[in-house]
Amino acid sequence: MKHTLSRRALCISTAILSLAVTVPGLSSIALAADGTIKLGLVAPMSGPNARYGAFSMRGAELAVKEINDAGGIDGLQIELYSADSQGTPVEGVSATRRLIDEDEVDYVIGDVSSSVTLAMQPVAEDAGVLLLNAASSNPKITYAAGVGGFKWTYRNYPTDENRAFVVAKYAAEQRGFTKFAVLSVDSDYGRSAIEFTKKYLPEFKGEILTEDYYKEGEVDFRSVLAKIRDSGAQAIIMYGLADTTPIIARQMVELGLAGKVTLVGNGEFNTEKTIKSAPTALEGAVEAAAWLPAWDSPESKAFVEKFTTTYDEAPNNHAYVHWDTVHLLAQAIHEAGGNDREKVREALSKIKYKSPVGEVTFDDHNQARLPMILLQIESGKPSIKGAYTAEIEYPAQ
Amino acid sequence: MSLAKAAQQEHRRDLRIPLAAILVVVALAAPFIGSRYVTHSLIIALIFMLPAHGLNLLVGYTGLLSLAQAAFFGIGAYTAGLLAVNYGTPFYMNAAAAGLLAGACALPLGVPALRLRATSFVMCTLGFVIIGQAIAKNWISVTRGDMGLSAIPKPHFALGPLSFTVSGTTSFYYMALAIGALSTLAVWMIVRSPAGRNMIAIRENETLAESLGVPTWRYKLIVFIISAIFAGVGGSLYVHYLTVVSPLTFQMYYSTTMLIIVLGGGAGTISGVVFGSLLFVGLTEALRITPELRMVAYGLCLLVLVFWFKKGFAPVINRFWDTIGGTK
Amino acid sequence: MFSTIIEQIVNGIVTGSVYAIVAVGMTMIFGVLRAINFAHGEYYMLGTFGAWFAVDYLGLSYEASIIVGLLSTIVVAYVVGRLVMQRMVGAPAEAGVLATLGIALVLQNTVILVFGGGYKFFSGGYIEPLSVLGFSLAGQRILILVVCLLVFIGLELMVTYSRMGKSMRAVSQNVECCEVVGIDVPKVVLHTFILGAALAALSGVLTAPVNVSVYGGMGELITFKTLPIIIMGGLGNVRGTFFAAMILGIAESLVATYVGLQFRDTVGFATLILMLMWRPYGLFSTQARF
Amino acid sequence: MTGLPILEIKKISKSYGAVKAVNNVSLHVDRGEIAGLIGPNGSGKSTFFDCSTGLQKPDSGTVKLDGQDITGWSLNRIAREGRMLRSFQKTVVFKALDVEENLVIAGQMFTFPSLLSTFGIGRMSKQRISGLRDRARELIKMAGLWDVRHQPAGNLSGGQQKLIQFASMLMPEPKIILLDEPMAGINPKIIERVIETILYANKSLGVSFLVIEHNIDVVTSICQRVVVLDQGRKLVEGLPHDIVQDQRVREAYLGG
Repeated sequence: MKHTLSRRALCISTAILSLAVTVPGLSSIALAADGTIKLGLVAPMSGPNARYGAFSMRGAELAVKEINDAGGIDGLQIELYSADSQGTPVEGVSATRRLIDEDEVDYVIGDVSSSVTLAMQPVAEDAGVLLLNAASSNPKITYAAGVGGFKWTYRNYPTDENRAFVVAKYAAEQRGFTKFAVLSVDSDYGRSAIEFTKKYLPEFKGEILTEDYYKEGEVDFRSVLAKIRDSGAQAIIMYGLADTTPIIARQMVELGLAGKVTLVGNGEFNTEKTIKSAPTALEGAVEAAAWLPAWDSPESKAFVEKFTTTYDEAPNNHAYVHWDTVHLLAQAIHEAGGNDREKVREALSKIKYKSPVGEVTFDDHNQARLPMILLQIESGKPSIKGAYTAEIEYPAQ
Repeated sequence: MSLAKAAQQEHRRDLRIPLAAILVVVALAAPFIGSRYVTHSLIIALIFMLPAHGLNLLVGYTGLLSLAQAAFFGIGAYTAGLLAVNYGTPFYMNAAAAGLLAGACALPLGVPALRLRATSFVMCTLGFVIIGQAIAKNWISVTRGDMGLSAIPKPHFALGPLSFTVSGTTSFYYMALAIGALSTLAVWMIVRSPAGRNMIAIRENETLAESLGVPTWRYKLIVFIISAIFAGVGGSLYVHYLTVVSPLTFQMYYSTTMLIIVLGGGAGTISGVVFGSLLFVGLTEALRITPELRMVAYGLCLLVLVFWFKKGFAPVINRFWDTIGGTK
Repeated sequence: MFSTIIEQIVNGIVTGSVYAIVAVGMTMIFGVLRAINFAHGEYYMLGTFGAWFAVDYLGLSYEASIIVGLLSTIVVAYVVGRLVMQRMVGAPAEAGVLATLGIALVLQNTVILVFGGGYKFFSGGYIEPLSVLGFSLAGQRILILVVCLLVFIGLELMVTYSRMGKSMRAVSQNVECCEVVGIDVPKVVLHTFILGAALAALSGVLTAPVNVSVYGGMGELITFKTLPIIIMGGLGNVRGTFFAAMILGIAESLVATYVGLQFRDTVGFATLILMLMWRPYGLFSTQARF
Repeated sequence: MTGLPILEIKKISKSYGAVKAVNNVSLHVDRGEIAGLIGPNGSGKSTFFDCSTGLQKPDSGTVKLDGQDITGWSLNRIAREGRMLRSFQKTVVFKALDVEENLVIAGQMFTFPSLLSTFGIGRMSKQRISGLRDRARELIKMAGLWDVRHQPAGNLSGGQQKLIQFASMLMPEPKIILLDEPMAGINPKIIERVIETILYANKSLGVSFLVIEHNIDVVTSICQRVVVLDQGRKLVEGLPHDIVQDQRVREAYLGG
């Protein structure tokens, strides 16, 4: 049996093996040009989660290009290294390790998925590399950061607590809803936002009639929407995925819920495309967002335009937060007076960064204090009802 | 077979023992040769090697294609994670509990599943993974649902007055290496025992084995449980290394990863699985040079494997081994 | 109460039709190849992408996009069929699993490379709700239901009367005998594979208007939905697949209503395992292939 | 005890749907006897065999082995605890394994007291295995397979495979062996060899036999008593040369 094996097979296998062994080392040979800042981005780029990672990548890419075109950070150019996390902790940690040890990056931005970010935290901490998160909402990330332990983790993304509170308050006080149905994504994001909503809802005399969570990629909501229709809920609390919102909205139209039951929560209710997909269902929808394409500031408008012309698609929230985070980091490096990790970290803790939506500062848990924009869809357009910033209450250690 | 070969052995130097010695030295010195990233990759390979060893007993030796490994891997990861977070128990207890609980879960699952044939069995085992994920997501009081467990402490050992914590990547590597070596030895012992021969008999021809008095059903159940124990222990290593575990650990991705290691390395051989786990991790990491093309290239590699290395790399390894051993 | 149940059953039947069209292709491919096609959902994805491309880039109407979606999938299926599936005849089960997983990775990530990883929204189709027997349904769903019935009637006729259908049935019974009596097995495999892939694509194109979101990884989910169906239907059994898909569709609907949406994806495999405890060979005999 | 038949099968019935494959068949094999079971194709011989050896469950009837009721036992238990072995028509050897390994596997379950003990590789187990290996080599010599003992069994001729199967069944020192068409598809030279081995096992090792065989010459030369099945029923029973003459048997074979 063994002898039938061809010489060619032996050669191929040896080649593959030696490739596998040597390649991880190769990239470190490539000398870094002096005077560059190496920035790593960890995001899901293959498989089903690539639909979120792709936007992160493009957002960061665009920001790097802008900064480099404008002469870099005090003359230093940024080099962007990307690594695929596939949305799984193992791959995410491997990607981070590679960026740190092989590509020798000084800063890592990532990941979208919370469990990946949580696994990346100790790795960054160990290496003394700054980990800037821009898209995971699991509260544990910053519970464990800053004075919580991980000094090198920072998050430039709102936590769900603030969001849940703002939405519940507005829905109850301004809109007078008391009967709610829950339809959120079955992930730490959707689940924890609902946890926080449940914490605040009694204050506003609201009650939850039905509670359902949909799995990522779910496309059939007719059953659950019919149940919600029959339950008599006035509003659906939805902390969901951007690409699922139009599906739910269309099926609300189908089942005659449009105009009778209002969507409240978060899930990119406000983009032109989403509204276009089912205008009647989204009319009156209430959303708390970190950013929206229609936000009226010159920087934000310029970003939307540049992104759209560069990539031929409209940016989403993930694109924005990654774009914004790169700029945030650039300012921190500038304020630190150079590419020194320790100084950059200190600069970041003290930073007063003017983002397109308002001023960003970090608390002692390295969590950004971000304004939460509250908006309502009125005659097919998002209308901004205010921006709220709140201090996070951390559980006692 | 080996006797016949030994007869025609030429007088060339047998390089097998020196090479084995070199491999052992390289394995022991790896953290000092390569970067931390290389060490990390080796740890991942060692973590996946455990469930792969278990799967090999099932697929390679007993001839049962199973996709349930991720379920037992997840059970092990959660068990060890919960013990470490809630009770701060030492690592060996977590690992033992992870293995035992995974094995205990395999018993009631295996009893009905092993009655099924081929494709139905494969799908049934895949079902365990899917259902495991649903349980992990919805049994919130225990598993904390989608929030998962995080900040799982570093493995520590407490033996009487002695106690130490495995804190760095290098020390974790040695711990994983020791466990990997022990598990490889365990598989070797199982395979070499009369039971191993009976397993092969079941793989070759179940009815014939049965007619010769081999209680095939009970063997299959025991092997299913053993494979789950391996996966569970692997899960405990995984959770202590990555410090997080979420319901997404119950994913077909992990089951197929383990299957790829076993089939790519060479089902039914121990060296194949060891090599397969290195190859798998080496390949996926090597492909990181092209983040965009990575998964496409990986998919193509699978096709290459299926069509050109039907028996995995085991024949190549054997041939290489014989060549350096001086036989033609 | 009663009308809710009826409504949920109707919902389940519509969902079941989508599953049925995808699953029947998978089960036929299993019939001739004895391999589970883990890449089957990718053809569903390809069909959807083809149609999306036609609508968004070429500016074609939805009707024309159906053709584009189907044709582009058929071309890909032909290539995959020639290069991979034909060589799987008589290969062991493990090889089938690995090869189809490989194909799934290649197809999925090639699409991500070409069209970008981000999600796209599909516009087009008959999404206006119609009232049928007191239930409000998008016109598109009624179309899906009708197409599903036509597909199954067509397949039933094909395997009974056409030459190709008969040889498919023959191959699924016994490959060795077919080789003896001169049936070109690789050709039958290729044709069955293309037919199966095209049916998956058809399902994708038809559901795109109601499912809206289009992205590279969308096929995986549908693969997972169809796997339990083809086992329950009795591997290789066309009629059984139809009923199994309907049962699953209805069961999912009822679970989503009365238990919770978060358990929906578990329904398929849970039902499958329960059924296998009761009848280890499927609800419908595997003997009555096609 | 010696007067008792080694195998006593009473009123076995088995039907598939409406078809009665075996209908109320009783049969016994005396200690040290070689009994034959013949009948035209489809007469229910194989089903009867399967029901007697635990491969299939009979609808009714009892099987007694050496005075012990073994009805409902599984195939492996009957082999292991009852030491009643059976052969198959098609499945003969583990093709990928070498000849010696085939025999060792056949002997294993009879040397190890429990299932778990088979997992041990201590000294006890090594001794047991080397004992098995010695016995395997003896049997290999006896079957004339010494030169090919390290070859994969699948590489050998059909006849040689039958011999391996035969030797395998002798490994556990069986009480009785049930042979399902041992002579089918092998050349006449090996037939002689198989007959010799059967007679040797019968005379020297004291193994009883129940043989299904189509080759009537073989049946008359080795069997002391023959039972004829037709359409699931027992037709006649008697001495071989009487059976050959029997009118009913001729009719059954010619197809009445």
